[in-house]
Amino acid sequence: MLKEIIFYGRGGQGAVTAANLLASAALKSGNRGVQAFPFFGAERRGAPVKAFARISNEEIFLRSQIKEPDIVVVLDTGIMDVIDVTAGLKKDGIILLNSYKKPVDFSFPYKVATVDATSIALKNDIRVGGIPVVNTPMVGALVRILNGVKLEALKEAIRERFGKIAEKNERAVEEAYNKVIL
Amino acid sequence: MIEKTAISIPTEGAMGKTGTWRVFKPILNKEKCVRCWRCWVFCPDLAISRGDYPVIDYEYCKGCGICANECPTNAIKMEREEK
Amino acid sequence: MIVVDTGNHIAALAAKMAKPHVIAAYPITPQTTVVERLAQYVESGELNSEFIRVESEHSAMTACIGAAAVGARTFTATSSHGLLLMHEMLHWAALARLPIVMVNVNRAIGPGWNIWSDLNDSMAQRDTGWIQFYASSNQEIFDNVIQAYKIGEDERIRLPVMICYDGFILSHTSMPVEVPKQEEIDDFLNEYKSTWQLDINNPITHGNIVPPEPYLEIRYSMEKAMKEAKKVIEEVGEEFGRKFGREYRLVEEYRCDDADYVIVTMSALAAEAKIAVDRLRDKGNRIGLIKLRTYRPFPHEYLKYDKMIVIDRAFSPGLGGIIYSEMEMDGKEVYGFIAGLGGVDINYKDIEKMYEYAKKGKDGWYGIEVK
Amino acid sequence: MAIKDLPTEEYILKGHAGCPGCPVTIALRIALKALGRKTILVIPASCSAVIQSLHPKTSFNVPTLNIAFEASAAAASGIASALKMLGKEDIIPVVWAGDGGSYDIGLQALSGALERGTNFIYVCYNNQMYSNTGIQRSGATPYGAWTTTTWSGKKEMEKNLAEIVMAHHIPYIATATIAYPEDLYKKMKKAREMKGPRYIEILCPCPPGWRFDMSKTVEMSRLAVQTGAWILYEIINGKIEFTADSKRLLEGKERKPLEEWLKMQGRFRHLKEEDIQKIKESIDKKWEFFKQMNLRQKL
Repeated sequence: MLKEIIFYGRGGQGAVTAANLLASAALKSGNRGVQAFPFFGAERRGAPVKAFARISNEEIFLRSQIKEPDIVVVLDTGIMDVIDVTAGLKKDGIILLNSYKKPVDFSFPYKVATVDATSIALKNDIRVGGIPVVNTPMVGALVRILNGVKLEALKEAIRERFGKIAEKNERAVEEAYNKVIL
Repeated sequence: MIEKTAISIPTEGAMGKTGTWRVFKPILNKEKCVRCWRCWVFCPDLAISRGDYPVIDYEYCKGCGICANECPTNAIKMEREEK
Repeated sequence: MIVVDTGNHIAALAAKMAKPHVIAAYPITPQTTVVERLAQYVESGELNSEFIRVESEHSAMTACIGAAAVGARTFTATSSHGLLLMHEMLHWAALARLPIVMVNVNRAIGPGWNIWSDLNDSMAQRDTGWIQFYASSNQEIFDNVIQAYKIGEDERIRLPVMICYDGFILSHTSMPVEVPKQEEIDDFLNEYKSTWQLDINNPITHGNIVPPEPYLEIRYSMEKAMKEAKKVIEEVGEEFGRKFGREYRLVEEYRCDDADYVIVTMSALAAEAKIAVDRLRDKGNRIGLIKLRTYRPFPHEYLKYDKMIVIDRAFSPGLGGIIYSEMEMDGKEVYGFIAGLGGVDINYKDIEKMYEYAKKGKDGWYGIEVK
Repeated sequence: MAIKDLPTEEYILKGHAGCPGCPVTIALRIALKALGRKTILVIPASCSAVIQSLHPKTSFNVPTLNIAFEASAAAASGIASALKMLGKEDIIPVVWAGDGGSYDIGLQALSGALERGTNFIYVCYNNQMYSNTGIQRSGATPYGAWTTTTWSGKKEMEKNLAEIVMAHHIPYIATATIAYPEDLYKKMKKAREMKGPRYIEILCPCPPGWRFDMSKTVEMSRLAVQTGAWILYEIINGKIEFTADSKRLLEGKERKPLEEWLKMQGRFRHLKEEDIQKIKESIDKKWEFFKQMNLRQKL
């Protein structure tokens, strides 16, 4: 089964890294086909960015962008003023939002999940240049929603990638995994 | 007829309302403000204009915090913006 | 008035008579005397232009782009490695739709250094979006430069134009050229008016980041202009004929009417090939010649003969002769010869031999594979 | 002149694509206040090509020509010549290029345009690296600095483009930085009123590239001057004058410890004591060079 995920974020929040971490964790969890790629735009800190991830039991031959995602992950809800994050989302799709609010506070005709990733990032001191980097807590929350990707696999992927700063990211992931509201 | 080439027209908000990029929001305390206009001159986003006191345009302020950092009287504070 | 002078001096004279506002050029053998003559025109006051003595060909093309972007008519000239150095900016000029006119004196590419005729320098620029003319005589050099301004500046086209001719074979050979009066040229060319320009009263930006979809449209618009150029080139060639007595089309057809075989080639070789055709005709062979005047746009519609012999003074390694490779061959017998690279002298007798080889079903590298 | 006396006219529009806390936009904002509307900007591949925002919109409100990375000074030459021929010499072409486009790939075209006496202003906004492509080293990257092509710190000293420009003997050369907006404005204004080639280099501390908090952009710029790492001066027809805090340092005021500036930047985090010593020596040498130049002309 193919699962397609779009991450919407802003330059500096780590959307592209989030997609990569997910792909790597998915592989470690036994999925044969994984894929992560950014939409290369004029990437600036703060400017809207998009990243894609695919997870499947089989090798993936798709090389095009994701048009009909199963899940959209919104790292910054401010983006929703300018981008329709539900565009193409499958009927039974899920929206995972970085927000302190509860899912019921949003009126999407889709399943909504929320996690206050910004607070988690700030609490664990995950910042670059003053910007809270919310990618790891968001993936932590996502793993909770997704079937077939294990939290332990995600932590391993984080350790491989981050070295010294892995520990605080692992904490953030765990916290988000537990705090996500479905 | 202008043939198709990469011509672009000056537009306010060419990248949209960049205020949505913000995580921290500058709040001005007029009582402390001495109107030195350092916040105005250093704003990379033209989000502070000169009225009687500095006027912050939250539609476009990206929340970098230079204004708060450069304010000699600490009249500007950066506050977490809940979303 | 008839002038006897070298191809390079004739190119400079034509450029002068088109009255460019700005000339930016860098010397390179065998183009150098074009630049020298233009500098002389400007310094003596005969030509009221700004002459920018740039430090490289890359800058020559860039300066022309800058000048054209604020609404100036421009000219430059180069050759070989100079043209290759410009390559990036050739794309830039065409995508910016700036009708810069440039002369390229065809010369081989090193290493080792070779200053003689070879069309690979300009043919390698085929995908840059420049209209390309190839001249077979000094008269054609003159006439093409004048027409280039009218064609490139036409509001249906707005593309840069390159006039190519063989190094030394034309560039340094004196031939008679009929030169119209300045008033006649002024009358033939419209006053230059750009369709877009950098203007403080309308402060547009040119060339910032273009997303994929509009980029596709910009590219498509170039292709439309190139296709339209076929029509405009013939219109302008016809008007030129009415005014000056020498009519031009995309190609020149010579004794093709009842021909069994038609030779297809361009530049100086095409002039030499006329002699071969005449001599072969005298011996009873039904043979004709198509001289390509433009290489971009490529005049496919004229290359419709059953049996054609293509002579290329350029090649694409791993593919073959370049004109040959671009021919539509369905149901046709086409023979391709690669000949005269790096200035190897090719005369009408060689061309006659190529015909004889083709009749026997042989083709390839003339002098190496077929000899 | 005080900050309040700077013109309120703006030639950049709100809602552009610059990073939050971007020094380049601050510099360009102030520069354009001095240059005025009769300006044509020429911009090579660089952050400023992105800051403009996406086609078919632009955030720049003066005519702007984007051009290939190595080519901006040559484009300005073409524009200057065309403006002369078209009787529009009241308009000035201004190149706005980064250090990559100036120190490295654009150096040949710059030198050519200066030598030809092109009537233009060339501004190099120096953020000491290729920021736009994601922080690679340039000829302007200082010794020891981390970049994504110098992971263990740059092994070579930076070159100094203003000194190379000096060898062209042009009418006006100046350095500036954003923390001194009046100084930057005055220099731009002075350059605008002259003829011939004019060169201004503006130090622009880049938060993502230098690894510091985006609210500290101006502070970082100021500290660069106060520690002596960046020197503010202008050279009018060969005569050097120090300006703002650099003038005070020349007159004997003590430099702030360099460590204050270095330690604020993630790119220098790994430096060892001997590296810092080496940077200090190079700064001393730079000061000695300019002091000698100052003394020579006083004799």
